[in-house]
Amino acid sequence: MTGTDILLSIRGLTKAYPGVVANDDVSFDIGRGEVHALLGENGAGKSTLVKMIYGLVKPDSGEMVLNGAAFAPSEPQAARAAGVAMVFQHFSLFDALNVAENIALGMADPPAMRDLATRIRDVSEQYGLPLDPYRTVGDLSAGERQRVEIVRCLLQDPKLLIMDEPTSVLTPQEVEILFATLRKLSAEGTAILYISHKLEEIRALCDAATILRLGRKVAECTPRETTAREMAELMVGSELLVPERTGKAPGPVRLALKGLSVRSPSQFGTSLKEVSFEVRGGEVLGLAGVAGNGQDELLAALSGELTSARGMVVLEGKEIGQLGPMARRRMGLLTAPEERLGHAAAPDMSLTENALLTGAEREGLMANGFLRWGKARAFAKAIIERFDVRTPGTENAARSLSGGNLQKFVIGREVMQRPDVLVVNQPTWGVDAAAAAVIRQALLDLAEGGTAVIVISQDLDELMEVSDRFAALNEGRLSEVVPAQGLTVEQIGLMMGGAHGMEVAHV
Amino acid sequence: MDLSAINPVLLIASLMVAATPILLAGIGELVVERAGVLNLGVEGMMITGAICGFAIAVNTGSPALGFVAAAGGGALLSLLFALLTQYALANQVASGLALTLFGLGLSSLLGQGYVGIKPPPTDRLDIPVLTDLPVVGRILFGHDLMVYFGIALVALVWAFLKYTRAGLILRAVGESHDAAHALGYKVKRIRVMAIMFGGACAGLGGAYISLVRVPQWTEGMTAGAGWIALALVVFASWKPWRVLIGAYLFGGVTVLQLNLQAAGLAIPVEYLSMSPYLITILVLVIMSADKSRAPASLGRIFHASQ
Amino acid sequence: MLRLEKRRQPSRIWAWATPLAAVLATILFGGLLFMALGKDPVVAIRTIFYDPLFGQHAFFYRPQLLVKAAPLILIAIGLSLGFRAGIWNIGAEGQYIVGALAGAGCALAFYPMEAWFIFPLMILSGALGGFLWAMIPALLKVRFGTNEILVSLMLVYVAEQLLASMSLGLLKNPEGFGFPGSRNLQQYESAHNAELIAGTGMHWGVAFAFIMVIFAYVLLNRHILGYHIRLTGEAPRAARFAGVVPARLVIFCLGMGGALAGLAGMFEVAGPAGQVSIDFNVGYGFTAIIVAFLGRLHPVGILLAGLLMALTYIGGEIAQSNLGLPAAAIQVFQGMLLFFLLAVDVFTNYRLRFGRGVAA
Amino acid sequence: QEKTKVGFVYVGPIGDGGWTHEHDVGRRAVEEEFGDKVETVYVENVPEGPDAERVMTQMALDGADLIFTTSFGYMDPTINVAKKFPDVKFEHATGYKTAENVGTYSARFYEGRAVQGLIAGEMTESNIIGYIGSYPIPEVIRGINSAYIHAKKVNPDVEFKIVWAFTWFDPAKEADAAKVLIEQGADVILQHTDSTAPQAAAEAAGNVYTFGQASDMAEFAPKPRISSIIDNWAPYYIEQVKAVMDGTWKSEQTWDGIGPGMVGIGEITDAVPAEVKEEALALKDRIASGEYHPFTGPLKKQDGSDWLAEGETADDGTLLGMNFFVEGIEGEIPQ
Ligand SMILES: Nc1ncnc2c1ncn2[C@@H]1O[C@H](COP(=O)(O)OP(=O)(O)OP(=O)(O)O)[C@@H](O)[C@H]1O
Ligand SMILES: Nc1ncnc2c1ncn2[C@@H]1O[C@H](COP(=O)(O)OP(=O)(O)OP(=O)(O)O)[C@@H](O)[C@H]1O
Ligand SMILES: [Mg+2]
Ligand SMILES: [Mg+2]
Repeated sequence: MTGTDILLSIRGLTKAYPGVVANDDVSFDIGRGEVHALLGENGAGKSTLVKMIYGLVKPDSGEMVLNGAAFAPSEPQAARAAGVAMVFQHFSLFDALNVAENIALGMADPPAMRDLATRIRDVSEQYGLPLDPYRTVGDLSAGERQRVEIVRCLLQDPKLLIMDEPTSVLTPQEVEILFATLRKLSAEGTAILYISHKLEEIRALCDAATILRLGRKVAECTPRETTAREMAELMVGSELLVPERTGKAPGPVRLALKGLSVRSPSQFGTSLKEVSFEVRGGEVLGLAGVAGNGQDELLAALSGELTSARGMVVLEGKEIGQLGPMARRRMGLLTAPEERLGHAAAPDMSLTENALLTGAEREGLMANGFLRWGKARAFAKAIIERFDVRTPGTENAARSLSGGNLQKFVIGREVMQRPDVLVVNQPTWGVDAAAAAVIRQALLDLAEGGTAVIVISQDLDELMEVSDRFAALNEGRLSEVVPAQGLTVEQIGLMMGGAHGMEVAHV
Repeated sequence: MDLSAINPVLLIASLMVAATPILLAGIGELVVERAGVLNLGVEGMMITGAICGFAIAVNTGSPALGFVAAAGGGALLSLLFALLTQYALANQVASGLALTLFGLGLSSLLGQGYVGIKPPPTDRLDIPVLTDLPVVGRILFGHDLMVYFGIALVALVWAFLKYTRAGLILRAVGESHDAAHALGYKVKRIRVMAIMFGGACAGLGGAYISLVRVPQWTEGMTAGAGWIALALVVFASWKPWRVLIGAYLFGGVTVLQLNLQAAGLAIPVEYLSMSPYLITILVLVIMSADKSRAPASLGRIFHASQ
Repeated sequence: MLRLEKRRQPSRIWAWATPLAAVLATILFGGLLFMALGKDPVVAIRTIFYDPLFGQHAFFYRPQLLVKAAPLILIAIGLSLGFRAGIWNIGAEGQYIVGALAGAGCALAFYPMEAWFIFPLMILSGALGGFLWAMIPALLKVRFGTNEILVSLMLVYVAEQLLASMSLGLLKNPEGFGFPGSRNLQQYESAHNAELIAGTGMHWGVAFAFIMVIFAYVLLNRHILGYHIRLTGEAPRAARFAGVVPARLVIFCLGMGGALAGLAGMFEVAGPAGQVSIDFNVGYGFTAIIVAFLGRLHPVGILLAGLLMALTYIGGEIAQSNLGLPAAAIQVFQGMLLFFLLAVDVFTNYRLRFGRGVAA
Repeated sequence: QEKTKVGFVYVGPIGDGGWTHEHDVGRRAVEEEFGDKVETVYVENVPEGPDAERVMTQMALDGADLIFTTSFGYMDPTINVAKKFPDVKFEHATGYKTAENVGTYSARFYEGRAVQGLIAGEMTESNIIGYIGSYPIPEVIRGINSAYIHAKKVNPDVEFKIVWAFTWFDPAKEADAAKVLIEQGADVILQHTDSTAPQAAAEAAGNVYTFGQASDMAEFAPKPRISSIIDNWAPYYIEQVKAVMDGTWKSEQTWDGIGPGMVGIGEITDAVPAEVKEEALALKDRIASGEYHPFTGPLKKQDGSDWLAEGETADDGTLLGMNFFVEGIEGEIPQ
């Protein structure tokens, strides 16, 4: 591309955090109207890089040129004024505020509320992303929340739109609609910097890609001309392992849900409606669904954090709906929630203490209520060794571990307690390929040993890889449970509830 | 017993006065809490405001200047809390309690030369025709300016939170400081300003006690009003107009129980004296059925990792 | 530019150094305050910190330190369990009053009978009184989600009215010439919480305070319940996942806080104070909150903080009478101590960095 | 010769503008009187109970010769400490327990209340007199009875409305109480709480009269404050210190009134008609001279039973423990 085609030029950006260099001398160019992918493993430095472009983080060194002029935004307002808009990976919506207010907060100089509401309606329909400006954001589905973020950006007529992992929470149909919107924008001349772990999507959408590893730029490629596997290997720097499994006849029914209905305890949660399934020993049941369709509630109802009527949950023939987590654990039903810090583990407590969190009873880490610290430490140590958790020792705080390592610890803690039934939610969320393979292998091994495993995940590839049978959650209801073999993405998409009211969208 | 001795018009007029200190402090604390900060130091800021206002009013002869000084004193003291909680990331509950302890001590140190002095009188509003209206004239138009200022402040805070961009930002900070930070808002700066506004309001409330309601300076004269102001905010489910209702309700019960005593009602005095607190508890229980939540970030410590 | 950076692990060194640093800073700024009030700062600080421990009359003050610190420690230990779990009982003052009323009431019901079982019964009823008073906010919180900070606080005012009414009515000394206040339990042998060894200040309340320090230490560090308390405070969702029932924990923590505050009240009324009177309560319930934080919610820390607080009270009184320092100055001094402790605590979890600023 | 060291233990802050403040005025009078020959020390805000005992012990240890303990609740602590320091003299205010080295002192405020009652009865137009009580203890009840008897004497139609504040100290509450009484028709307010809040409320209301309590509260003269009862401890303190210096101190139970000057009647202002003023001063003089006792029969109790026969005067024992209203007062004493 020629000089005048370049919108943003990044030159030698470096940003160090204590102990890590998040970005090390990164340089690349983004052209006008180009859809540019930024790829890399977890922690490779993608988010850090875009935060620097958006003015949230100041680079230690390096420079940027936007439209031929030096560009060094000191704060997001400055970046927005220069035509940069961003959709965040986490945290940027306010649940208790309505759509219009959320959008106004992301604009430098918003018009009066009534005008803004009109514009929101106009723009959102123009791009096929209908939104009611007066609805409270907390009540919206994940896909709708995503729309709020995008409309917020569109209203500012951005020259560069940054999207940090926008599709991790969408159904395949929603992804299609999003892509149509982005192509339209790109055709109008807006450049898009697009971060995602879903390589097939990248291949379908992007014109160019920059690949980061450990903060350094390691390669550039044209996604349409590169295979997903090649891109993955560029990211990881080595070959990928694929988990193995041996087929085995399923055993007896271990866990059955019979018309499980529970109210969500949180104001913006999704209640479960008449969920029923059976799962047998030795089998892996995969449950798909877009975030916010009742996954958290289902896990809570299984772990015992949410109790239900007695007969709604049946473990090995015993009715346990009314029992709490400790009793269920004692009976062999173990769970691992999605959120690692704060739910599956206490961030400021040591790994030993976190080993106690669920292991106290089954592992005999206490006697008459008195804790046996020695045994607890030994248990934590065993998890660390068996699952190759990278940490200096058992006395380190959970929050000092990287996401992937903590996830290995959390899954390992449950796996090592030899459960009869194990339920995991998003077992490899935010985890890099190598660690993910370890975790998946552990789940398959467990099933091999006769445990019934339920994997709740939004990652369809993962579910296809591990499941024997498959179902999807949609607004708190479960679809039919079908064999996983031979399902197509379209079929799965329909099971996940189609396009979530997207039928009104016409692009 | 002679209940006919209780004149409802006068009752309402005097409850408006009794409610004004907690109303002022309460509406200030509401803004603080809407920004996501829990400041339990209201009592300390009120009493500091009471002495600052009193001292300046006495020295300058101007109650108006006294009120300004009270607001300044309260805000200055709250700045200590702001530094502790926003920059030293200290626990807000403990810092608030420390502020109360410190404020009580500081005010009695400052007030040593002001015992037994009469402050300059604060003028009452006297609108020729309105104040002379039958019945409502006394209730509505016979008070000093601060009573109306309190009501106006409630209206202002309500309008500010509902209609202005700054109010929106303040609410956003209280809902999710991480998201607000990601959008580029200066969470700490906004919170410090909210805390200082709360301090100023508490100071005004304190000065209303020392300059109008009592009026004199004595150590510890706020006698728990700050805690009531805190209760008001929860009572009001963080909604401005409900603070007004709550303040009038509490003021009303306080005044009514004295009225009933004076009228010779045959309920033991100690139960009457307890009644404002028991009724507050009762109302808190009733209000907890209202699930409109506290600001989601209330009391949480914000530290931007950069 | 200065900025804070979160440590990966809380610093063990700073955890111990911060209280010391806070005390030193308080001494420094307190000295400046005393100087501003026209007193010799060195003498003032020595009077407050040194004289009660090592001065001419230390033989008298040292036992007094125990007497003054015991209720503070006892209440603070109870409160700290709740604070650790994020349950904010700030109405210990009311629970203290009700415990004292229950304990004294129990004793006076038996008066003038002398029997060995009266004192144990008083201990039980004192604990029960405080426990039941604390159950009001606990049950309201569990049942209706009512804010326990406010309910427990409002109940302090109610308890004060109850105290006044009891001293003027039901518990009034019939031989007291109509003056308010109960009989003096110091003169009722079976009910008297006397010194266990004369001249040491050790009474049952002090003994209980020490026992509770050990109890709390074992509970928090060796028992699953204590682990659940800590877990709830650090990560409430993780606690529910672990199997903690929040309602039960609320009841345990508030109940424990109430019972210990009630016990403190009972030991006080039967011992050092001797009688129920209108102004029986002297703010131990509130000061204990400060002691709990000063001791960083750790049982041993609370023990030390309680003694330190008692020292500032006793030393403060000596400074008042010998140097003419106003009581308010001592209060400001105590406030400073807490401020500094809270302020320097940040270094346990964060590291101060000098260097280029980042967009905040 | 060494200085005589005198200690004062105060229950409130010296800045309370009332009870403790007046004792501190007495302390300063002692310093003024004896100059270099005395050293006075005080500790304020000392809670009743063990803290008081510790403070007294500390003063004794530090060489005090005489200690004034200025609150009823200090009674048992004073006796306890006195036992340990037989050479130190103690003076306990308002109590009834004495010892070899413990004397008591108290003021017959009810004498002043009689004068107040008379003026109040004459001044009221609505015939409703408001009374703000603190706690229902003998001292306060005595005051109410005395005031009522003398108001009734000059104005048979008079009625008392009593509000119990249940606090010694809460200016805002006192202000509210005064306002309520005024709203319910009272045009004279008597108070047994120490702040000037009721005075200010009366001033704001207009045609309402009040009396200074504990201190003169002259800043509200000539109206609404038309007179006052003043705690005047200075002469007594000076006298006792002198006795200790001279070695003539003896344990005594002093209960002094207007005569010896422990109870002062503040200036009766010109808002009071001359003949009423004259009448009041005459009553004061008769009480001061001992010619007249405010509780002189015939008097009945509230329930109608006989108390004092014609010409009979109340004995000090009954007065000290008074727990009943006299006939004519409405309402019950909270129990
Ligand atoms: N505020 C911070 N303080 C310290 N380290 C940080 C901070 N933010 C990021 N890092 C570190 O910088 C590195 C890059 O992080 P970044 O968030 O940019 O990764 P990423 O590529 O976006 O990963 P992911 O795919 O998980 O989103 C990581 O090692 C991370 O731990
Ligand atoms: N607050 C912190 N202070 C210092 N170092 C940290 C902090 N948080 C994380 N780290 C370190 O930064 C590194 C990267 O952390 P991060 O959580 O981003 O891991 P990651 O690179 O995404 O790894 P994974 O792929 O296992 O998720 C880890 O080595 C971790 O120990
Ligand atoms: Mg990561
Ligand atoms: Mg990222």
